Amino acid sequence: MEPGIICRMVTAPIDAAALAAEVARNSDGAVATFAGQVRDHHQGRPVDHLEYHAYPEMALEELRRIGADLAARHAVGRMALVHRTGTLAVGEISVLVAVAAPHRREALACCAAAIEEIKRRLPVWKKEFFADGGAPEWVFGPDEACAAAGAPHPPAREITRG
Amino acid sequence: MEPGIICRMVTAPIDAAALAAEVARNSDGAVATFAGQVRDHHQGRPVDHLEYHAYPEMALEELRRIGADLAARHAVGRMALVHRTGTLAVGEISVLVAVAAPHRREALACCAAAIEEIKRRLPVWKKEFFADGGAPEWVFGPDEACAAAGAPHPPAREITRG
Amino acid sequence: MKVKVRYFALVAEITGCSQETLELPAGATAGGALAAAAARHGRLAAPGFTPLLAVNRRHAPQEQPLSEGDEVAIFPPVSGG
Amino acid sequence: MKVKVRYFALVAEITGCSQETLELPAGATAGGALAAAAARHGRLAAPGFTPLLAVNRRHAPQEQPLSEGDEVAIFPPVSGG
Repeated sequence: MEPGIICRMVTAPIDAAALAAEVARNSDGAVATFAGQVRDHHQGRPVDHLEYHAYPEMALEELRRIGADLAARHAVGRMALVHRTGTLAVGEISVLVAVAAPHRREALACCAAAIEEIKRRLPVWKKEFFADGGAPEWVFGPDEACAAAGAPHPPAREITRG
Repeated sequence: MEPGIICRMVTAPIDAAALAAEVARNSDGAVATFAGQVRDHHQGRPVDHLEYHAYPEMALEELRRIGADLAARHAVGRMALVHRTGTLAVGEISVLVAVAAPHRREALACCAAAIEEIKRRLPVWKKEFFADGGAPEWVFGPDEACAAAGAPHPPAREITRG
Repeated sequence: MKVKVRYFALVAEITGCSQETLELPAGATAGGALAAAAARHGRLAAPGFTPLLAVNRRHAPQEQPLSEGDEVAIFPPVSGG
Repeated sequence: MKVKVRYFALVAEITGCSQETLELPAGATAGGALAAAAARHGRLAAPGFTPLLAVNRRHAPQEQPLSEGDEVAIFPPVSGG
Protein backbone atom coordinates (compact mmCIF):
# COMPACT_ATOMS: atom_id res chain seq x y z
CA MET A 1 0.00 0.00 0.00
CA GLU A 2 1.11 3.52 -0.80
CA PRO A 3 2.16 5.42 2.30
CA GLY A 4 -0.41 8.05 3.12
CA ILE A 5 -3.32 6.21 1.51
CA ILE A 6 -5.60 4.76 4.16
CA CYS A 7 -7.87 2.05 2.72
CA ARG A 8 -10.30 0.16 4.92
CA MET A 9 -13.28 -2.16 4.58
CA VAL A 10 -15.05 -1.99 7.95
CA THR A 11 -18.15 -3.29 9.66
CA ALA A 12 -18.18 -0.80 12.54
CA PRO A 13 -19.58 2.74 12.16
CA ILE A 14 -17.33 5.13 10.23
CA ASP A 15 -15.94 8.09 12.19
CA ALA A 16 -15.64 10.83 9.58
CA ALA A 17 -14.03 13.36 11.91
CA ALA A 18 -11.33 10.91 13.00
CA LEU A 19 -10.48 10.10 9.39
CA ALA A 20 -10.35 13.78 8.41
CA ALA A 21 -7.96 14.37 11.30
CA GLU A 22 -5.91 11.35 10.27
CA VAL A 23 -5.26 12.62 6.74
CA ALA A 24 -4.53 16.29 7.52
CA ARG A 25 -0.90 17.36 7.85
CA ASN A 26 0.31 20.81 8.87
CA SER A 27 1.44 21.45 5.32
CA ASP A 28 -2.12 21.02 4.01
CA GLY A 29 -4.45 23.97 3.65
CA ALA A 30 -7.46 21.96 2.60
CA VAL A 31 -9.36 18.85 3.63
CA ALA A 32 -12.27 17.70 1.48
CA THR A 33 -14.52 14.89 2.64
CA PHE A 34 -17.43 13.02 1.16
CA ALA A 35 -19.78 10.83 3.17
CA GLY A 36 -22.36 8.60 1.53
CA GLN A 37 -25.16 7.71 3.88
CA VAL A 38 -28.28 5.57 3.83
CA ARG A 39 -31.29 7.49 2.55
CA ASP A 40 -34.77 6.94 3.93
CA HIS A 41 -36.25 6.44 0.47
CA HIS A 42 -35.36 5.09 -2.97
CA GLN A 43 -37.43 5.53 -6.11
CA GLY A 44 -40.42 6.59 -4.06
CA ARG A 45 -40.34 3.70 -1.58
CA PRO A 46 -39.54 4.11 2.11
CA VAL A 47 -36.29 2.40 3.05
CA ASP A 48 -35.94 0.77 6.46
CA HIS A 49 -32.32 -0.33 6.24
CA LEU A 50 -29.70 -1.61 3.81
CA GLU A 51 -27.42 -4.59 3.71
CA TYR A 52 -24.03 -4.01 2.11
CA HIS A 53 -22.26 -7.10 0.80
CA ALA A 54 -18.69 -7.13 -0.51
CA TYR A 55 -16.06 -9.30 -2.11
CA PRO A 56 -13.86 -8.27 0.78
CA GLU A 57 -10.38 -9.27 -0.43
CA MET A 58 -10.90 -7.69 -3.85
CA ALA A 59 -12.62 -4.62 -2.38
CA LEU A 60 -9.60 -3.83 -0.24
CA GLU A 61 -7.24 -4.32 -3.18
CA GLU A 62 -9.47 -2.20 -5.39
CA LEU A 63 -9.52 0.63 -2.83
CA ARG A 64 -5.72 0.54 -2.84
CA ARG A 65 -5.60 0.62 -6.65
CA ILE A 66 -8.06 3.53 -6.71
CA GLY A 67 -5.99 5.39 -4.14
CA ALA A 68 -2.74 4.82 -6.04
CA ASP A 69 -4.35 5.97 -9.32
CA LEU A 70 -5.68 9.13 -7.69
CA ALA A 71 -2.41 9.94 -5.94
CA ALA A 72 -0.65 9.71 -9.30
CA ARG A 73 -3.07 12.13 -10.95
CA HIS A 74 -3.73 14.71 -8.19
CA ALA A 75 -1.35 16.90 -6.19
CA VAL A 76 -2.66 15.79 -2.85
CA GLY A 77 -1.31 14.70 0.50
CA ARG A 78 -2.85 11.86 2.45
CA MET A 79 -6.24 10.38 1.73
CA ALA A 80 -8.64 7.89 3.32
CA LEU A 81 -10.98 5.58 1.39
CA VAL A 82 -13.29 3.62 3.67
CA HIS A 83 -16.37 1.50 2.94
CA ARG A 84 -18.60 -0.20 5.46
CA THR A 85 -20.46 -3.49 4.98
CA GLY A 86 -23.18 -5.28 6.92
CA THR A 87 -26.54 -3.89 8.04
CA LEU A 88 -26.80 -0.08 8.01
CA ALA A 89 -29.69 1.98 9.33
CA VAL A 90 -31.03 5.14 7.67
CA GLY A 91 -28.58 8.01 8.21
CA GLU A 92 -25.52 5.80 8.78
CA ILE A 93 -22.40 6.40 6.69
CA SER A 94 -21.69 3.67 4.14
CA VAL A 95 -18.66 5.22 2.47
CA LEU A 96 -16.24 7.96 3.40
CA VAL A 97 -13.57 9.73 1.36
CA ALA A 98 -11.23 12.25 3.01
CA VAL A 99 -8.49 14.00 1.03
CA ALA A 100 -5.98 16.51 2.35
CA ALA A 101 -3.96 18.72 0.02
CA PRO A 102 -1.96 21.92 0.09
CA HIS A 103 -4.66 23.66 -1.96
CA ARG A 104 -8.42 23.44 -2.10
CA ARG A 105 -9.02 22.64 -5.75
CA GLU A 106 -6.82 19.56 -5.73
CA ALA A 107 -8.46 18.30 -2.54
CA LEU A 108 -11.96 18.79 -3.94
CA ALA A 109 -11.20 17.34 -7.38
CA CYS A 110 -9.52 14.26 -5.90
CA CYS A 111 -12.38 13.73 -3.44
CA ALA A 112 -14.96 13.90 -6.24
CA ALA A 113 -12.93 11.54 -8.44
CA ALA A 114 -12.49 9.09 -5.56
CA ILE A 115 -16.19 8.63 -4.91
CA GLU A 116 -16.86 8.23 -8.65
CA GLU A 117 -14.23 5.50 -8.90
CA ILE A 118 -15.50 3.76 -5.77
CA LYS A 119 -19.06 3.72 -7.10
CA ARG A 120 -17.83 2.46 -10.45
CA ARG A 121 -15.29 -0.16 -9.41
CA LEU A 122 -15.62 -1.32 -5.82
CA PRO A 123 -17.06 -4.85 -5.58
CA VAL A 124 -19.83 -3.97 -3.12
CA TRP A 125 -23.57 -4.55 -3.50
CA LYS A 126 -26.48 -3.23 -1.55
CA LYS A 127 -29.82 -4.80 -0.79
CA GLU A 128 -32.68 -2.54 0.21
CA PHE A 129 -35.16 -3.49 2.91
CA PHE A 130 -38.31 -1.42 2.65
CA ALA A 131 -40.50 0.03 5.35
CA ASP A 132 -43.64 -0.68 3.27
CA GLY A 133 -43.45 -4.42 3.86
CA GLY A 134 -42.38 -5.26 0.28
CA ALA A 135 -39.72 -7.86 -0.44
CA PRO A 136 -36.11 -6.66 -0.23
CA GLU A 137 -34.41 -5.85 -3.52
CA TRP A 138 -30.84 -5.74 -4.75
CA VAL A 139 -29.69 -2.45 -6.23
CA PHE A 140 -27.89 -2.82 -9.55
CA GLY A 141 -25.35 -0.30 -10.67
CA PRO A 142 -24.83 3.21 -9.42
CA ASP A 143 -27.88 5.43 -8.77
CA GLU A 144 -27.68 7.33 -12.02
CA ALA A 145 -27.55 4.12 -14.11
CA CYS A 146 -30.79 2.98 -12.48
CA ALA A 147 -32.41 6.34 -13.00
CA ALA A 148 -31.29 6.43 -16.63
CA ALA A 149 -32.72 2.99 -17.28
CA GLY A 150 -36.28 4.19 -16.72
CA ALA A 151 -38.15 1.34 -15.07
CA PRO A 152 -36.01 0.19 -12.16
CA HIS A 153 -33.89 -2.90 -12.79
CA PRO A 154 -36.26 -5.01 -14.88
CA PRO A 155 -33.78 -7.77 -15.75
CA ALA A 156 -32.82 -8.31 -12.15
CA ARG A 157 -36.43 -8.44 -11.07
CA GLU A 158 -37.16 -11.09 -13.61
CA ILE A 159 -34.35 -13.12 -12.20
CA THR A 160 -35.37 -12.78 -8.58
CA ARG A 161 -38.97 -13.67 -9.44
CA GLY A 162 -38.14 -16.37 -11.94
CA MET B 1 -31.98 33.81 6.45
CA GLU B 2 -33.09 30.89 4.29
CA PRO B 3 -34.21 27.94 6.36
CA GLY B 4 -31.63 25.20 6.17
CA ILE B 5 -28.71 27.51 5.48
CA ILE B 6 -26.51 27.82 8.54
CA CYS B 7 -24.22 30.87 8.34
CA ARG B 8 -21.87 31.72 11.17
CA MET B 9 -18.90 33.97 11.84
CA VAL B 10 -17.21 32.50 14.91
CA THR B 11 -14.17 33.02 17.10
CA ALA B 12 -14.22 29.60 18.78
CA PRO B 13 -12.78 26.49 17.09
CA ILE B 14 -14.95 25.05 14.31
CA ASP B 15 -16.37 21.56 14.93
CA ALA B 16 -16.59 20.05 11.45
CA ALA B 17 -18.24 16.82 12.55
CA ALA B 18 -20.98 18.67 14.45
CA LEU B 19 -21.75 20.83 11.41
CA ALA B 20 -21.83 17.82 9.07
CA ALA B 21 -24.29 16.16 11.42
CA GLU B 22 -26.32 19.37 11.61
CA VAL B 23 -26.88 19.56 7.85
CA ALA B 24 -27.62 15.89 7.12
CA ARG B 25 -31.25 14.82 6.93
CA ASN B 26 -32.46 11.24 6.50
CA SER B 27 -33.49 12.06 2.94
CA ASP B 28 -29.90 12.93 1.99
CA GLY B 29 -27.56 10.33 0.57
CA ALA B 30 -24.50 12.58 0.46
CA VAL B 31 -22.66 15.03 2.68
CA ALA B 32 -19.69 16.91 1.22
CA THR B 33 -17.49 19.03 3.44
CA PHE B 34 -14.55 21.32 2.86
CA ALA B 35 -12.28 22.55 5.63
CA GLY B 36 -9.67 25.23 5.07
CA GLN B 37 -6.92 25.11 7.67
CA VAL B 38 -3.84 27.10 8.53
CA ARG B 39 -0.78 25.84 6.67
CA ASP B 40 2.66 25.77 8.25
CA HIS B 41 4.23 27.59 5.30
CA HIS B 42 3.39 30.17 2.64
CA GLN B 43 5.53 30.99 -0.37
CA GLY B 44 8.49 29.23 1.17
CA ARG B 45 8.35 30.90 4.56
CA PRO B 46 7.47 29.09 7.78
CA VAL B 47 4.18 30.30 9.26
CA ASP B 48 3.75 30.48 13.01
CA HIS B 49 0.11 31.58 13.16
CA LEU B 50 -2.46 33.71 11.34
CA GLU B 51 -4.74 36.51 12.36
CA TYR B 52 -8.09 36.62 10.57
CA HIS B 53 -9.85 39.99 10.53
CA ALA B 54 -13.39 40.53 9.25
CA TYR B 55 -16.00 43.15 8.54
CA PRO B 56 -18.27 41.11 10.74
CA GLU B 57 -21.72 42.51 9.93
CA MET B 58 -21.11 42.38 6.19
CA ALA B 59 -19.41 38.98 6.37
CA LEU B 60 -22.46 37.42 7.95
CA GLU B 61 -24.76 39.03 5.38
CA GLU B 62 -22.45 37.93 2.58
CA LEU B 63 -22.44 34.33 3.83
CA ARG B 64 -26.25 34.42 3.75
CA ARG B 65 -26.26 35.82 0.23
CA ILE B 66 -23.78 33.18 -0.91
CA GLY B 67 -25.92 30.46 0.68
CA ALA B 68 -29.11 31.74 -0.94
CA ASP B 69 -27.41 31.96 -4.34
CA LEU B 70 -26.10 28.40 -4.04
CA ALA B 71 -29.41 27.00 -2.84
CA ALA B 72 -31.10 28.53 -5.89
CA ARG B 73 -28.61 26.93 -8.28
CA HIS B 74 -28.02 23.50 -6.75
CA ALA B 75 -30.44 20.70 -5.84
CA VAL B 76 -29.21 20.40 -2.27
CA GLY B 77 -30.65 20.12 1.19
CA ARG B 78 -29.20 21.97 4.13
CA MET B 79 -25.77 23.58 4.14
CA ALA B 80 -23.43 25.24 6.64
CA LEU B 81 -21.05 28.12 5.81
CA VAL B 82 -18.82 29.02 8.75
CA HIS B 83 -15.74 31.23 8.98
CA ARG B 84 -13.58 31.81 12.03
CA THR B 85 -11.74 35.02 12.92
CA GLY B 86 -9.08 35.90 15.48
CA THR B 87 -5.75 34.18 16.03
CA LEU B 88 -5.45 30.69 14.55
CA ALA B 89 -2.59 28.25 15.03
CA VAL B 90 -1.19 26.00 12.30
CA GLY B 91 -3.62 23.15 11.63
CA GLU B 92 -6.70 24.97 12.92
CA ILE B 93 -9.79 25.23 10.69
CA SER B 94 -10.45 28.75 9.40
CA VAL B 95 -13.41 27.99 7.16
CA LEU B 96 -15.85 25.12 6.88
CA VAL B 97 -18.44 24.28 4.25
CA ALA B 98 -20.82 21.34 4.73
CA VAL B 99 -23.48 20.50 2.15
CA ALA B 100 -26.02 17.69 2.32
CA ALA B 101 -27.97 16.60 -0.74
CA PRO B 102 -29.97 13.63 -1.98
CA HIS B 103 -27.20 12.83 -4.49
CA ARG B 104 -23.43 13.05 -4.42
CA ARG B 105 -22.74 15.20 -7.45
CA GLU B 106 -24.95 18.05 -6.29
CA ALA B 107 -23.40 17.94 -2.82
CA LEU B 108 -19.86 18.02 -4.21
CA ALA B 109 -20.54 20.70 -6.82
CA CYS B 110 -22.26 22.96 -4.32
CA CYS B 111 -19.48 22.48 -1.78
CA ALA B 112 -16.82 23.42 -4.34
CA ALA B 113 -18.82 26.46 -5.50
CA ALA B 114 -19.33 27.58 -1.90
CA ILE B 115 -15.66 27.75 -1.03
CA GLU B 116 -14.89 29.57 -4.30
CA GLU B 117 -17.52 32.19 -3.53
CA ILE B 118 -16.36 32.57 0.06
CA LYS B 119 -12.78 33.11 -1.07
CA ARG B 120 -13.91 35.60 -3.70
CA ARG B 121 -16.52 37.62 -1.78
CA LEU B 122 -16.28 37.26 1.99
CA PRO B 123 -14.86 40.43 3.64
CA VAL B 124 -12.17 38.64 5.63
CA TRP B 125 -8.43 39.30 5.61
CA LYS B 126 -5.55 37.31 6.96
CA LYS B 127 -2.25 38.45 8.37
CA GLU B 128 0.61 35.99 8.48
CA PHE B 129 3.00 35.80 11.41
CA PHE B 130 6.18 33.97 10.44
CA ALA B 131 8.31 31.58 12.42
CA ASP B 132 11.49 33.03 10.84
CA GLY B 133 11.26 36.27 12.81
CA GLY B 134 10.28 38.42 9.85
CA ALA B 135 7.61 41.12 10.13
CA PRO B 136 4.01 39.94 9.75
CA GLU B 137 2.39 40.48 6.37
CA TRP B 138 -1.12 40.87 5.11
CA VAL B 139 -2.22 38.42 2.44
CA PHE B 140 -3.95 40.08 -0.50
CA GLY B 141 -6.47 38.25 -2.59
CA PRO B 142 -6.99 34.51 -2.84
CA ASP B 143 -3.97 32.22 -3.04
CA GLU B 144 -4.03 31.77 -6.79
CA ALA B 145 -4.12 35.55 -7.40
CA CYS B 146 -0.93 35.92 -5.37
CA ALA B 147 0.71 33.01 -7.13
CA ALA B 148 -0.30 34.39 -10.54
CA ALA B 149 1.12 37.80 -9.72
CA GLY B 150 4.68 36.45 -9.56
CA ALA B 151 6.47 38.40 -6.85
CA PRO B 152 4.23 38.33 -3.80
CA HIS B 153 2.07 41.42 -3.24
CA PRO B 154 4.52 44.17 -4.27
CA PRO B 155 2.04 47.07 -4.10
CA ALA B 156 0.96 46.17 -0.62
CA ARG B 157 4.55 45.88 0.54
CA GLU B 158 5.33 49.31 -0.78
CA ILE B 159 2.45 50.64 1.21
CA THR B 160 3.36 48.94 4.45
CA ARG B 161 6.94 50.11 4.13
CA GLY B 162 6.13 53.56 2.74
CA MET C 1 -7.68 -27.21 -15.31
CA LYS C 2 -9.35 -26.37 -12.04
CA VAL C 3 -10.37 -22.84 -11.04
CA LYS C 4 -12.06 -21.59 -7.91
CA VAL C 5 -15.26 -19.70 -8.72
CA ARG C 6 -16.78 -17.31 -6.18
CA TYR C 7 -20.30 -15.86 -6.32
CA PHE C 8 -21.52 -12.67 -4.71
CA ALA C 9 -24.77 -10.87 -3.92
CA LEU C 10 -27.64 -11.82 -6.25
CA VAL C 11 -25.36 -14.25 -8.09
CA ALA C 12 -24.74 -16.11 -4.83
CA GLU C 13 -28.49 -16.20 -4.22
CA ILE C 14 -29.02 -17.69 -7.67
CA THR C 15 -26.32 -20.33 -7.34
CA GLY C 16 -27.17 -21.07 -3.74
CA CYS C 17 -23.49 -21.22 -2.83
CA SER C 18 -20.66 -18.77 -2.36
CA GLN C 19 -17.95 -20.72 -4.13
CA GLU C 20 -17.20 -23.93 -5.95
CA THR C 21 -14.40 -25.49 -7.97
CA LEU C 22 -15.01 -25.90 -11.69
CA GLU C 23 -13.08 -28.05 -14.15
CA LEU C 24 -12.47 -26.13 -17.39
CA PRO C 25 -10.71 -27.08 -20.63
CA ALA C 26 -7.18 -25.78 -21.15
CA GLY C 27 -7.25 -22.31 -22.71
CA ALA C 28 -10.56 -21.41 -21.07
CA THR C 29 -11.37 -17.75 -20.51
CA ALA C 30 -13.21 -15.91 -17.75
CA GLY C 31 -16.25 -15.96 -20.02
CA GLY C 32 -15.87 -19.72 -20.29
CA ALA C 33 -15.98 -19.98 -16.51
CA LEU C 34 -19.18 -17.93 -16.55
CA ALA C 35 -20.68 -20.22 -19.20
CA ALA C 36 -19.75 -23.27 -17.14
CA ALA C 37 -21.33 -21.71 -14.06
CA ALA C 38 -24.46 -20.83 -16.04
CA ALA C 39 -24.68 -24.42 -17.27
CA ARG C 40 -24.90 -25.52 -13.64
CA HIS C 41 -27.14 -22.62 -12.46
CA GLY C 42 -29.54 -21.85 -15.30
CA ARG C 43 -30.88 -18.54 -14.04
CA LEU C 44 -27.40 -17.02 -14.37
CA ALA C 45 -28.09 -16.98 -18.12
CA ALA C 46 -31.40 -15.05 -17.83
CA PRO C 47 -31.77 -12.63 -20.74
CA GLY C 48 -30.74 -9.07 -19.96
CA PHE C 49 -28.67 -9.97 -16.91
CA THR C 50 -24.94 -9.76 -17.55
CA PRO C 51 -22.83 -10.60 -14.53
CA LEU C 52 -19.40 -9.02 -14.18
CA LEU C 53 -16.20 -10.97 -13.80
CA ALA C 54 -13.01 -10.72 -11.82
CA VAL C 55 -9.89 -12.86 -12.03
CA ASN C 56 -7.58 -12.99 -9.05
CA ARG C 57 -9.32 -10.02 -7.46
CA ARG C 58 -9.19 -7.71 -10.50
CA HIS C 59 -12.02 -6.77 -12.84
CA ALA C 60 -11.62 -8.85 -16.01
CA PRO C 61 -13.20 -8.98 -19.47
CA GLN C 62 -14.85 -12.14 -20.74
CA GLU C 63 -11.87 -12.84 -23.01
CA GLN C 64 -9.31 -12.95 -20.20
CA PRO C 65 -7.47 -16.32 -20.29
CA LEU C 66 -7.40 -18.40 -17.13
CA SER C 67 -4.70 -20.48 -15.52
CA GLU C 68 -4.87 -23.45 -13.18
CA GLY C 69 -5.79 -22.31 -9.67
CA ASP C 70 -7.13 -18.91 -10.65
CA GLU C 71 -9.82 -17.32 -8.51
CA VAL C 72 -12.70 -16.26 -10.75
CA ALA C 73 -15.51 -14.15 -9.29
CA ILE C 74 -18.96 -13.71 -10.83
CA PHE C 75 -21.12 -10.89 -9.52
CA PRO C 76 -23.79 -8.32 -10.50
CA PRO C 77 -22.99 -4.73 -11.49
CA VAL C 78 -21.58 -3.09 -8.37
CA SER C 79 -23.71 -0.76 -6.25
CA GLY C 80 -21.54 0.36 -3.39
CA GLY C 81 -21.37 3.81 -1.88
CA MET D 1 -24.19 64.87 3.21
CA LYS D 2 -22.59 62.78 5.93
CA VAL D 3 -21.56 59.14 5.49
CA LYS D 4 -19.97 56.74 7.92
CA VAL D 5 -16.73 55.32 6.53
CA ARG D 6 -15.26 52.10 7.96
CA TYR D 7 -11.73 50.83 7.36
CA PHE D 8 -10.53 47.25 7.61
CA ALA D 9 -7.28 45.28 7.72
CA LEU D 10 -4.35 47.07 6.02
CA VAL D 11 -6.60 50.03 5.24
CA ALA D 12 -7.32 50.49 8.94
CA GLU D 13 -3.59 50.31 9.64
CA ILE D 14 -2.98 53.03 7.06
CA THR D 15 -5.71 55.34 8.34
CA GLY D 16 -4.95 54.62 11.98
CA CYS D 17 -8.65 54.37 12.77
CA SER D 18 -11.49 51.96 12.16
CA GLN D 19 -14.18 54.47 11.23
CA GLU D 20 -14.90 58.15 10.79
CA THR D 21 -17.68 60.36 9.47
CA LEU D 22 -16.98 62.19 6.21
CA GLU D 23 -18.86 65.16 4.77
CA LEU D 24 -19.36 64.68 1.02
CA PRO D 25 -21.05 66.80 -1.64
CA ALA D 26 -24.55 65.82 -2.74
CA GLY D 27 -24.42 63.24 -5.53
CA ALA D 28 -21.14 61.76 -4.31
CA THR D 29 -20.31 58.17 -5.19
CA ALA D 30 -18.52 55.39 -3.31
CA GLY D 31 -15.43 56.32 -5.32
CA GLY D 32 -15.86 59.89 -4.08
CA ALA D 33 -15.82 58.65 -0.50
CA LEU D 34 -12.60 56.76 -1.27
CA ALA D 35 -11.07 59.90 -2.78
CA ALA D 36 -12.08 61.90 0.29
CA ALA D 37 -10.55 59.27 2.57
CA ALA D 38 -7.35 59.22 0.50
CA ALA D 39 -7.15 63.02 0.77
CA ARG D 40 -7.01 62.60 4.54
CA HIS D 41 -4.80 59.49 4.56
CA GLY D 42 -2.32 59.90 1.73
CA ARG D 43 -0.98 56.38 1.60
CA LEU D 44 -4.44 55.07 0.61
CA ALA D 45 -3.63 56.47 -2.83
CA ALA D 46 -0.34 54.59 -3.25
CA PRO D 47 0.13 53.51 -6.86
CA GLY D 48 -0.87 49.92 -7.54
CA PHE D 49 -3.03 49.54 -4.46
CA THR D 50 -6.74 49.62 -5.23
CA PRO D 51 -8.93 49.21 -2.17
CA LEU D 52 -12.35 47.63 -2.57
CA LEU D 53 -15.60 49.28 -1.55
CA ALA D 54 -18.84 48.27 0.09
CA VAL D 55 -21.95 50.34 0.67
CA ASN D 56 -24.35 49.29 3.39
CA ARG D 57 -22.63 45.95 3.72
CA ARG D 58 -22.65 45.00 0.04
CA HIS D 59 -19.75 45.05 -2.41
CA ALA D 60 -20.09 48.20 -4.52
CA PRO D 61 -18.42 49.66 -7.61
CA GLN D 62 -16.77 53.10 -7.51
CA GLU D 63 -19.72 54.63 -9.39
CA GLN D 64 -22.34 53.64 -6.84
CA PRO D 65 -24.21 56.77 -5.66
CA LEU D 66 -24.36 57.44 -1.93
CA SER D 67 -27.13 58.75 0.30
CA GLU D 68 -27.05 60.57 3.62
CA GLY D 69 -26.20 58.16 6.42
CA ASP D 70 -24.81 55.39 4.22
CA GLU D 71 -22.15 53.08 5.63
CA VAL D 72 -19.20 52.96 3.24
CA ALA D 73 -16.42 50.42 3.83
CA ILE D 74 -12.93 50.61 2.34
CA PHE D 75 -10.78 47.49 2.48
CA PRO D 76 -8.08 45.52 0.65
CA PRO D 77 -8.81 42.59 -1.69
CA VAL D 78 -10.28 39.87 0.50
CA SER D 79 -8.19 36.90 1.61
CA GLY D 80 -10.43 34.73 3.75
CA GLY D 81 -10.59 30.96 3.77
